[in-house]
Amino acid sequence: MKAKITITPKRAVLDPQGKTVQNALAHLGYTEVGAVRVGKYLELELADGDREAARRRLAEACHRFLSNPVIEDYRLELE
Amino acid sequence: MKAKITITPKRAVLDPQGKTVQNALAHLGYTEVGAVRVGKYLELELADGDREAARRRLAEACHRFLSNPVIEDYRLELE
Amino acid sequence: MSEPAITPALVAQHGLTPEEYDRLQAILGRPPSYTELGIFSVMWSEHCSYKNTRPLLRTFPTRGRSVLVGAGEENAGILDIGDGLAIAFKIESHNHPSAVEPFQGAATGVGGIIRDIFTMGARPVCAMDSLRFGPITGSSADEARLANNRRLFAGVVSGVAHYGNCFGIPTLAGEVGFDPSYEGNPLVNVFCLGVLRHEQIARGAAQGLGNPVFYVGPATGRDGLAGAAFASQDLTEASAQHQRGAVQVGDPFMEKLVCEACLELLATGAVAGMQDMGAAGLTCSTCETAARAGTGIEIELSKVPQRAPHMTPYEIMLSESQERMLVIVHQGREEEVKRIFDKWDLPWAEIGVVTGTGRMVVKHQGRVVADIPAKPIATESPVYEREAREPGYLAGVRAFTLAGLPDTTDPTAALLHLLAWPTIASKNWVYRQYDHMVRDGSVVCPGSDAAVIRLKADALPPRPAAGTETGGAPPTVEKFLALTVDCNGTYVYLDPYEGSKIAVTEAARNLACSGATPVGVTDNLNFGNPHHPELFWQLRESVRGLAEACRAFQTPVTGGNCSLYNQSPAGAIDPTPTIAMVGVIARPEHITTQWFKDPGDVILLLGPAVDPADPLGGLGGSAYLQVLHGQKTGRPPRCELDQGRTLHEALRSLIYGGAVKSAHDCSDGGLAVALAECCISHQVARETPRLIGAAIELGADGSGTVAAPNPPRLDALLFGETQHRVLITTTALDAPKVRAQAKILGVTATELGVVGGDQLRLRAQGQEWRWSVVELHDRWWHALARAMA
Amino acid sequence: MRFAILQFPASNCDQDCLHAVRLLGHQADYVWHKATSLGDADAVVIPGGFSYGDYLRCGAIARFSPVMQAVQRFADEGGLVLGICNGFQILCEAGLLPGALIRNRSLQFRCEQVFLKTAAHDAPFTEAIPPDHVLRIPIAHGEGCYFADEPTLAALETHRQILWQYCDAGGAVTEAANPNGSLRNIAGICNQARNVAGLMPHPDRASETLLGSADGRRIFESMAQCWARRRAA
Ligand SMILES: Nc1ncnc2c1ncn2[C@@H]1O[C@H](COP(=O)(O)OP(=O)(O)O)[C@@H](O)[C@H]1O
Ligand SMILES: [Mg+2]
Repeated sequence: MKAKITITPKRAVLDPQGKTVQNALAHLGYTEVGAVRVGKYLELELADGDREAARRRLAEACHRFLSNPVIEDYRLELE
Repeated sequence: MKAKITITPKRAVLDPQGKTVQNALAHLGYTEVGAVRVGKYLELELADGDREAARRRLAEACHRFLSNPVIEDYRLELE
Repeated sequence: MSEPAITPALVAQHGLTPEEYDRLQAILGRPPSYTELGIFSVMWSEHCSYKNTRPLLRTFPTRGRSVLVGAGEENAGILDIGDGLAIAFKIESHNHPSAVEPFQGAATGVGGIIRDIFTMGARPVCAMDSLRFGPITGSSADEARLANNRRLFAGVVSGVAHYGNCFGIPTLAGEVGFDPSYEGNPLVNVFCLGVLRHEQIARGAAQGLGNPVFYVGPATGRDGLAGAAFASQDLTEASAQHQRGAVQVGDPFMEKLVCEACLELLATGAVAGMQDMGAAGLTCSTCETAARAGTGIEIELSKVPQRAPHMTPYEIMLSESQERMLVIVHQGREEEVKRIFDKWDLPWAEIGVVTGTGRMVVKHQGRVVADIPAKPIATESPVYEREAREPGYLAGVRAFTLAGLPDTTDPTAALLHLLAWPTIASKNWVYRQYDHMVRDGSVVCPGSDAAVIRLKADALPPRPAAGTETGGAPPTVEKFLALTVDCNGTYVYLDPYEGSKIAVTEAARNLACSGATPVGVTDNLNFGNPHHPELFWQLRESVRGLAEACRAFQTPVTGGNCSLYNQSPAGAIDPTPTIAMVGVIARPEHITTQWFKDPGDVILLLGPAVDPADPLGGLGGSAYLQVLHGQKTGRPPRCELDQGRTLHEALRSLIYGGAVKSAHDCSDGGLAVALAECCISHQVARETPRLIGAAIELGADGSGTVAAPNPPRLDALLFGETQHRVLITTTALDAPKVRAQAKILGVTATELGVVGGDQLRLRAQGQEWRWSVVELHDRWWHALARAMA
Repeated sequence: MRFAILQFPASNCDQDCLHAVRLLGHQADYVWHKATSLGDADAVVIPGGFSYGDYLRCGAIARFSPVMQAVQRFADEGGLVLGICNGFQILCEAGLLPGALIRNRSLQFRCEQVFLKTAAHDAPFTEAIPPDHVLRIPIAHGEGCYFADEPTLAALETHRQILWQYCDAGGAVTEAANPNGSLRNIAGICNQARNVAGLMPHPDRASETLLGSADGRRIFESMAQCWARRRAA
């Protein structure tokens, strides 16, 4: 089993990296690109087993450790 | 339109961040988690229009600028 | 596992000539296996064997009263600094990896040199970096190229920052230059210095039959396969492409753990020998440790931690995965080793044993894959006397005169221009990204002629007896060291011999300005392909100049690095023998900085205003000629070593006398740039420079007229780069005394003016120019940030 | 007074903190991150550095170390805890201080001297700082931009928890003086109980005039003064 987690800065949090990427893209001629947000992506290998249990445990890990709820949101996918 | 890009370190390349996160997860009791890879995640707002053209342009941007092809792979999704 | 057959083509691919291959067979007494071929190819690459440079390097002065470990003996040289303390320092290049992947290339360069230092048993306490790139500003027609140069520059700087900052070492000084010759082949030279007690010197020798051999650090992957060989070829698209598959990624966190664990381990006395796995990884470290001790070594590759599945013996032996160490432990003390590695949560494995056979035996799952006599491969590598021929371009350089060059009519604009030229502009955009203050030793931070670091008791490695946590030792004497790294590649290009003397002299002068006496040098020879007779001539002449100058300043060369093959398809780089020099400052009161201190202080020029014997008046190869006239030519300024020595000794005497409030040498951009820097380089805090003006009168001083150039040229006076000049300030009261003293010490001291006001005012030849110090500062301070925006 | 200086594997200002505190004549001992007790410490300093490489997020891994559980208990009992730079990040991650420290606005690491205005003099970390005295202390961080949501910021202000703000040489809190984009120029804060504080600048690197400034001493002196008063009471 594999888990894919994307972690993005909350809307209210300034994202200078996103802004910089957007500007740089515009500079390179990609003016069609609007707002950019830059976050993190994690891929975790998991032993096969009970999907629901795995999801619960990982959600907890995301909340406690992998993301910081003060500044970030996360999305968890199992595949 | 929105583009989602995930950028991950190439398999052959050392990923100290992933290794450290894996160790930390094990310490916290999430021993079911095997290898971890840590990458970047980008979300781009795009004006609506020709999807195929947009994809081509973005793939080019990923290759030229958003990812570092020397050490990273990218995956691009349009939604 | 089927291994490729050894064919002439495969041998050639490994960079070995047919003669070298014959020699290899003679040593083995049979044809090599594939793994053995790989081992020979890296051990006999220029990077590891110095086969093209060894005869030249022998001409360097390497001995001296304070040399405890000399050049070439170990991973780094060691110098005594008194009171039972010693320093280990070395410089290393990571040019080609940085061309391929600037961030990781530079980062792993820092990691590599730090390992060289703690391998010696020293605690790394500071770093420096010397960088060269293609131009980052210029005509917009070249935008694509400029952008690529900027990308490399930004990537390298953040790579150095990433690694050094996380490891916790202050990057305290450096230099950055920009020139078209470095386009496509940037230079990334990194220096590290460590401190230890005399009795703590560790050796990279596999001593003691039966002693176990430990591997510590992260698992081995396919990173940097044959990086040493890569560094020993011209940089072509094909070689870069090949290397891309195997970029090394640095892990400074891991390095910190490895460093602390190794120092702690050394303190227990359980270690018989230690060696980092740098270039050529496991190959080089096993072979060299055995060769040094005159022993043999046997390792089993299946015990080596591996990151990737199905790695071949060839790959494991040649991998350059970072942050790994080889530790040879006294038999019976394995438990202590394991306890310390476990304390630091470090991966480790026992992979082999020291033998008495004199052979390096490599097994893979019990099968012998390499069996080579260790000493011959490490020490009997081929040595070449390459053909040298004076380059054709030098005729034109020597023929250059000022005849066709109109004198400056607008010094005001010229100075502003020079101050904003990236090579001269403030490098704060660079060093503010480096943690240059960590560990409470940075007394003079980047921004003055030389950096000054204080060493206190906690800078030392843990003591044998204490053995436990760091910091236990009672405070011993404090020590002050000054550091600088210098090289003007343009001068070396225009005259390799003279230019190389200048590099050493400038370093010594920078140290003298800070109040220090130089004690030693480490050099990084960045040159082009030695098979090219004209490029080899550059190298030979340069080494001649370096050796002579190091003798003159009594600074033994304690080690260094050769980086040849620095050329892109467009041609070779300007020859760049980077000189890192370390000095000792006897007392904290002697520490001197370059900026003007107080209004009313008198400004004195030590040394000649213009070299009367130089027909170009110091304009040959100058920044002025390049920036204002677009010409990179002419003989560089002359460098009389005696004159330099007299100046530096006089300056130190004056500093010891307590009268010198600031001292700044004249280098790139000449007198005008040096004066401006004295006015604007004192940074107090964010957005808060401490600016102070000055009123200068050139040539109308009652006591000692500034010698006018012949013919009298204003550009030579203001922007010429005549050597052996230092600007100092004293109180008005001290000025006459200092002038008299300077005279006794054999140096002319000319009163140029006084400090004060909010303008730099300069009078010469009946004219006056004024600059607001705010504007000077703005141009100089923000130039790099603007170029990089 | 006895300071415990925490040591994580990649702490790199542990020595600096020990040195600064000892210069003031106090005792200081290292406490290893795997330790479960702080011994008989009177105050805790969490030094700067990269704790566990600062992978994922600065301080994210360190907060789960055994020693941080001990720090949590120590703080709950009213003990003085100061987090410097990475120490501040760890305290925020651990929830001992509100908010978070994110990437500098410039996206670059910044090492330079800054000026600090002390916004509240009535905390154990600021009481020895003379009123109107602008502190000059270096920063060295890549992720020092203080962020908290509006209600949290409002609460910080209501309870006078903002201890230091980036300012110019004259003490004015300006945009130009803000080195990292921190909201309200926040350089350091304390908790509501006022016994736990964190700041991004390094007082440990500003404890000797030889190194350019001794202003950082005032912060350690404040802690000592408060501790002595508490003990007398
Ligand atoms: N890459 C760098 N890293 C750290 N410090 C640097 C770097 N480049 C320049 N500096 C610092 O900026 C100052 C000016 O550098 P430079 O112009 O090379 O001085 P000089 O001409 O006296 O040798 C020095 O203090 C130097 O150490
Ligand atoms: Mg200088």
